Amino acid sequence: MSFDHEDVEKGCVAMKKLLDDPAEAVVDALRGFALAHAGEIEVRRDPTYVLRAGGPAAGRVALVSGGGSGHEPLHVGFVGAGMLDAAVPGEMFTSPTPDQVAAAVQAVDGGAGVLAVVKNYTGDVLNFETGLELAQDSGVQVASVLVDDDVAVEDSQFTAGRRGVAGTLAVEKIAGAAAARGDSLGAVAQIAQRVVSRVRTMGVALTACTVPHVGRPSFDLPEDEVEIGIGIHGEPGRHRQAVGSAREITAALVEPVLEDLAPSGGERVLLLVNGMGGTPQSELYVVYGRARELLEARGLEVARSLVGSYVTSLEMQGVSVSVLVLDDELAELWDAPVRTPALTW
Amino acid sequence: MSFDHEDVEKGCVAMKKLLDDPAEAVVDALRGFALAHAGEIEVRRDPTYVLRAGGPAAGRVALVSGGGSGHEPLHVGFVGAGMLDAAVPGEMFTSPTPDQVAAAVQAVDGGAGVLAVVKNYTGDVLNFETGLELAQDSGVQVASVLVDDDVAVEDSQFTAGRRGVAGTLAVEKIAGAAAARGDSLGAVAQIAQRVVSRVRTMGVALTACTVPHVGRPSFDLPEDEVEIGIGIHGEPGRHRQAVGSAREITAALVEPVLEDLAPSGGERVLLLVNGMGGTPQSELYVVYGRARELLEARGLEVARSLVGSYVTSLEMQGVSVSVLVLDDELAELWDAPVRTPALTW
Amino acid sequence: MTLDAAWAERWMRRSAADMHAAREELTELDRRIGDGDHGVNMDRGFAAVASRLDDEAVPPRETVAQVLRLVATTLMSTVGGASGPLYGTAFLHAARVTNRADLDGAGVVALVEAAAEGITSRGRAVPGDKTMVDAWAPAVEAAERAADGGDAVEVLRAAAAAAADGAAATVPMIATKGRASYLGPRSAGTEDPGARSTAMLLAAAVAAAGAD
Amino acid sequence: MTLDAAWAERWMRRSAADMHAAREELTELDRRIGDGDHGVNMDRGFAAVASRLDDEAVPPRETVAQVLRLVATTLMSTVGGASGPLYGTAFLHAARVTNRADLDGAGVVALVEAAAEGITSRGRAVPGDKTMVDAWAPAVEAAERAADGGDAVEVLRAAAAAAADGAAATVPMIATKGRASYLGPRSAGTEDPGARSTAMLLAAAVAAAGAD
Ligand SMILES: Nc1ncnc2c1ncn2[C@@H]1O[C@H](COP(=O)(O)OP(=O)(O)O)[C@@H](O)[C@H]1O
Ligand SMILES: Nc1ncnc2c1ncn2[C@@H]1O[C@H](COP(=O)(O)OP(=O)(O)O)[C@@H](O)[C@H]1O
Ligand SMILES: [Mg+2]
Ligand SMILES: [Mg+2]
Ligand SMILES: [Mg+2]
Ligand SMILES: [Mg+2]
Repeated sequence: MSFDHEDVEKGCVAMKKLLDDPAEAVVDALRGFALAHAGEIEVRRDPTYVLRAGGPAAGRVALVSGGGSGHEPLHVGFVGAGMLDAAVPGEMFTSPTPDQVAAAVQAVDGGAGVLAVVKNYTGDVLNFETGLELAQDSGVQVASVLVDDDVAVEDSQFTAGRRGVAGTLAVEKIAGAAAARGDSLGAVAQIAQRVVSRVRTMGVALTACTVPHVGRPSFDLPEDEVEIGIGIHGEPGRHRQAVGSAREITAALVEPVLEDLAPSGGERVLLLVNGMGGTPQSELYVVYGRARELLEARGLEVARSLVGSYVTSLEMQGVSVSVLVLDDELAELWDAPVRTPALTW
Repeated sequence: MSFDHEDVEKGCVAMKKLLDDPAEAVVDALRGFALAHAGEIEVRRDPTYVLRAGGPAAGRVALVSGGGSGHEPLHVGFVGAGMLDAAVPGEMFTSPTPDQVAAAVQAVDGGAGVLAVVKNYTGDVLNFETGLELAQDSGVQVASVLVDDDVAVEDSQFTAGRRGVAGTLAVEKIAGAAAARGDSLGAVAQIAQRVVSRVRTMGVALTACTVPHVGRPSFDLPEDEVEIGIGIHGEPGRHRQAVGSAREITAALVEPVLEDLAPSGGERVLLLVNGMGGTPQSELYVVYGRARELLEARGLEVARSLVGSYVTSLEMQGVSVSVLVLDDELAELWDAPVRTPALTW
Repeated sequence: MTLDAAWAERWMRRSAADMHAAREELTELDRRIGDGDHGVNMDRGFAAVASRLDDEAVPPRETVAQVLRLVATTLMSTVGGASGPLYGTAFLHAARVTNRADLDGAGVVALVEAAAEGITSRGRAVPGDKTMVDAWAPAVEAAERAADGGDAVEVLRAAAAAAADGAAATVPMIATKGRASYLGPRSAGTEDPGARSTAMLLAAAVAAAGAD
Repeated sequence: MTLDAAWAERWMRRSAADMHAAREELTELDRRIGDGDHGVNMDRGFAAVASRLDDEAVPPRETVAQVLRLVATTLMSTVGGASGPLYGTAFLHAARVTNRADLDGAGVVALVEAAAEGITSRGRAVPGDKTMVDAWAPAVEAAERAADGGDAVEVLRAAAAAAADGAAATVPMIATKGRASYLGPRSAGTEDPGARSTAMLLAAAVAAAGAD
């Protein structure tokens, strides 16, 4: 589908984005991504997916994830040793299609099966479901895990359920490490499920973001308010409140996370403070400091930390706080080496 | 200096930042940074600086840099094995003071001397000059290199000279590798100088940014214009122009860089596409792709690449393109292992 | 009067034109209670359908079923989002029950029933959840009622009218499925974008029959 | 009338109050042709000076020189930016030449000359570069002229008036030093923030003497 020149012009002016044809934003970005990381990853087209260079690892479980684009580095930036074998990017904020999923799964299968990490959005669920069926029909052993770490969605009985947000990074890192050490498909799926059951996230938006081919902000937020419990596509959260201090806002994120996790105290946790894309790093560290104080006040030991913009919403200003309750095995898998465009240790 | 409550309130509302007292933004962020990277780096106070954990490496040249805060991860995020031994953060967009510089230099000296990497701003130059004199008085052997990669400043005869911008990352990475392999102070300084002489940068701002304790945008940019040749503190560039396509904007950055480098063709280069803080990663890769096309059209081989938000201006939306003409030694030093909070390979 | 493969093609081209024209409208609805891409998704999907129909090399479309199958696979592989697999499955299931050349009234009923069933089998939504099911469910009922004596076009007309009413009736509803459900009570007051696009789709089917 | 250490302390407290009051004004000037922090820098630095003066434990300030040295080191370690080392060096050099208890007219001339020389030795700017030198240079000349018969306060008054004129004269200038120089011709039309803070500083010195 092509945009006429006026559309593009108007879009650019209204949005101020570094893009050519907004409708081609995803493809153009992937082209640059492929060139910048040649040798590490490969981008396939028709259908589109990103996979590790070097072909499938025979006999090892492969890990695939994906979802709408605009959340980079999630997922494409996490393709590499110790994390994802392939990522399936959709259009901006739009789930990928089943043919993409099926092609990616088939491409990375090394005979030991493929685990799909799916964020819990109706679109992702439905498209992955269909895509995995197709892959299964072609003879690949598949399993999937649904990430739903966002505690902002309170009444999951009367909604599409909790959304998958920044906790997805922990699932992909840890399941990737389990796959790398040679776990079976069932074992990798179980580890992933364990992470899902132990990670919770809550986010806040200070500003909205603009999807390129839409051309206007995804929601309207008054100058002096923030949206507590934002989703990563600008879905609304629990409530809006006046802009407060970092201390107040961090508390509004950490409290519901802890309420839901209900730790008994003494647990070792991973604390992930994630920028939404447009947040200065200094603010992320301010929030990290406040979150840590709150966790420690509740008797938790912050044993691992990650601070950065990893699961983003384009240029949205905001932050999410994720807490994963570790055990020895999860900590070990978190620490295991990883080598991807966006995460390396 | 304390802000009264009204100041803070007003500032927060106008700015939408995740901060407590805006006047304490730097200190609060450093506190979080120290906790998140405990064991890798240490933050010292009174005066403030950041240094590698583990004490000075005896007999090895140490590398120190610094400058105003708000450009993170530069410089504090580059402290670690293979890069900086210490970083000296000033207030937001304000050079650090001489006592900070002197203390950092003295703390990391392992007897083989200290090279200071200074970005060419009057404030940085004057404060480092004085700080290095103090350190020298206390018996440390010091040298310094001035980074001035920003080709936006055309007439350096009639200005404070070219500014140090994203090319600083390349200087710190490569000089850090030279120090790590055991080069003498003179040799490390020479390598750093070689990078300076071969790296050029040009940036563009799509939006301004707001310094926390100032509380309003550092400059005014009409809705439909971009500032070509922006400095990393929002200093003005060469000209304003209508928002164009990524192709047009990238050309407006790459052309002056190439004009200045005047490559004869066939050179191998490092291409660094750097986000200003608020730019979505997808846009950086779009620009990377366009920049690469332009370089290749000029007969250059893009042999190394780095894409990300490394030398930022708080939440500014924009990008800079840096080109470093490599030789075998520079490529090897670029490839050498590095392990810092913000850069690891 | 019966509806043939040429009608199905006209239906799809009309839908493509309508979705393109309604792109902003659908996107605005989705912006209010979803993520603001429904118009873009539908426009992208149906534009792809139209361009595949323009392509001579594409598989045969001599029967309604063949056209609907082409639509299904194209939507499935180009729309993404929640609506992609939903509409994709709807057309796939509809294709399965229209395996003869032309549709009479009963044939249209079967088509609408199968499409609606495809959507609920994938999305597991029920009427009142504030989804496209709130347009499809009344369309099925109305089609079934109209089939009692009505010809293909009359059945289609009844279905389309009911879908439009059904879509309008989603305005006061509180969503419990899809992205709008995150809004809770805040989702009331806006028409469900998918229900709206469903109503448009059935209206296009009527228009395509009228232009016969 | 001569100026003593108490005057120097009053001068500094008054400067702290003035810089705080002018914080927005200086910042706005710097926002237009620099990076928008000059008001914040000066306010931070002089607030630190005032609080060190409030601190009983701080080194002796029985002479003008002792006060000025304290000011120099405090500014140097709290202001940062370009203005920190410039003002720091100015006060350091001024302290060196005021090593007797009280200042007469000639003493004030020496102070202003040393301060100005400190700034040019560090910053290597010349009049016309659109920097604080454009306030200091005329201040020196005026002080030297006024010393011919004038007492300390008269010299100070002449210096302050010339600095104010000098600062005002920077408005049409095109900057060739400091951050404003990046603007080239666009730097014309705004007063140099450092020249302005220099004029304020000398005005505070006069006021502190007047309030004697
Ligand atoms: N479970 C479901 N069953 C039926 N329809 C659904 C379901 N979930 C969402 N929808 C429909 O999909 C529409 C949104 O489609 P679209 O915006 O294209 O996808 P996404 O929500 O993934 O962005 C909603 O308006 C609703 O009608
Ligand atoms: N080389 C120089 N010589 C004298 N004064 C200078 C020089 N460079 C800058 N200045 C002065 O410093 C002022 C800016 O100070 P400030 O804003 O605090 O520092 P920065 O420019 O580092 O942000 C300018 O207005 C100018 O008067
Ligand atoms: Mg969507
Ligand atoms: Mg400054
Ligand atoms: Mg949508
Ligand atoms: Mg300034």
